[in-house]
Amino acid sequence: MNSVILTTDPLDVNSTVAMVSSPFAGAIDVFIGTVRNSDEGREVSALYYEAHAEMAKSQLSKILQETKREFDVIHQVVAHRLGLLKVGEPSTIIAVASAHRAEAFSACRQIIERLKVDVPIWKKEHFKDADPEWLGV
Amino acid sequence: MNSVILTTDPLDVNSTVAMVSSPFAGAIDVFIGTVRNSDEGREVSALYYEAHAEMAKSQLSKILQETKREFDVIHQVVAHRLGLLKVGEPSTIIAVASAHRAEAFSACRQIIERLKVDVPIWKKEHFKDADPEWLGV
Amino acid sequence: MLFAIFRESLDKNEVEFELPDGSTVDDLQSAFGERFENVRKYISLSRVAVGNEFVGGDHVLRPENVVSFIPPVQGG
Amino acid sequence: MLFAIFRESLDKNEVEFELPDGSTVDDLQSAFGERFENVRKYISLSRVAVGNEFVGGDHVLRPENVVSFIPPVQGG
Repeated sequence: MNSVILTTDPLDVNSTVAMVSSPFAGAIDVFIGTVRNSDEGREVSALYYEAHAEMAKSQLSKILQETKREFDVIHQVVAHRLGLLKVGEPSTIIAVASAHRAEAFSACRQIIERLKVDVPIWKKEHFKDADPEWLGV
Repeated sequence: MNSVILTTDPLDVNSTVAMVSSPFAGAIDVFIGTVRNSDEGREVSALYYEAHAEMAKSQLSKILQETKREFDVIHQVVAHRLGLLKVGEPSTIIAVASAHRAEAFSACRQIIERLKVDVPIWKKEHFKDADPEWLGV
Repeated sequence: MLFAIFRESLDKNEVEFELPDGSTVDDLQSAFGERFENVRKYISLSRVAVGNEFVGGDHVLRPENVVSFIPPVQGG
Repeated sequence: MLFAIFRESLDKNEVEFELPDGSTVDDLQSAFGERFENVRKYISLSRVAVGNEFVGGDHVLRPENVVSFIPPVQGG
């Protein structure tokens, strides 16, 4: 089963892991992206995430289809939070369950790498001592 | 901070992740080993884990010291459950927090690979249709 | 459709363009840059999507296409 | 100290050996295999630890050493 979640609600690791749990799984790898308190030496107070939601869901579904074709995964879920996040909060949770650990690690890594390239989600950094900035431009 | 936990209590992903969370972290990788319902075609009903507890803790601490030297990790925890586990339950949770994701993935992977080689923990498989067996001998 | 730096700089979610038949994504980007000079510098950094799919600069647009300007993505 | 297959097969957590001065881990394994023939086949698969550290076959034992027989580990 592949699941894609975009939400402004806080993400929860336990419930994300529960979505991929299976008696056939021997390994689950979970990647959690969290809001750091600094970026290139500047103090970050919060992050604002915006998405082209429909396209982001479509691209994420395609990415999960690709990892399912490439690796022997059982269930996978990718959840991304949108809106304003505080330092320390999770922005992304990816969980992949497989029979053996190599597949879970590889698929999870591939999902986050692909997400960072092809999923239309943007991040605006709010700094302690400067005006907010959209990253990457 | 490095933490090593051996316990007969059920493991909880959220509380394990909470142990490594940090405002300096941008990435957390979590590996969860879970009890599979089969092994080489035989139906598994439960697993019993036994440890040389003092040595296992010492070896796990050494492994965490090694990953800390090798990768730029912030906090890491490895928890292993002992005793009788049902299918689907987590036997191991490893969580590593770092500023960037590459280190978290690499350190987490290295910890589980080293655990599988040098940590004195043993597994007895209970089958649906056969006598229990210690694995590896 | 406009997002992130485009949406905020222009204070709009959407703009409409009328282009000659056979116009491409490149043509749209030029027209966009001419109309909105203050965001022109971001266009070369951005990709373009039609519907939910990325398309190249030589992609020929059709009147019903909903086009999105996708500045460098920053998810995760 | 005995664990897993050794502990269960011998129904003991510990056994004591008296060996000549200068005896090595290899010597202890031989003595162990002679005394407990039913687990002899597991010895070649196993490693040995003194205290919390793995040691090689040529490690010289001292009277106060607590030695553990470590069958193939299966954690995770």
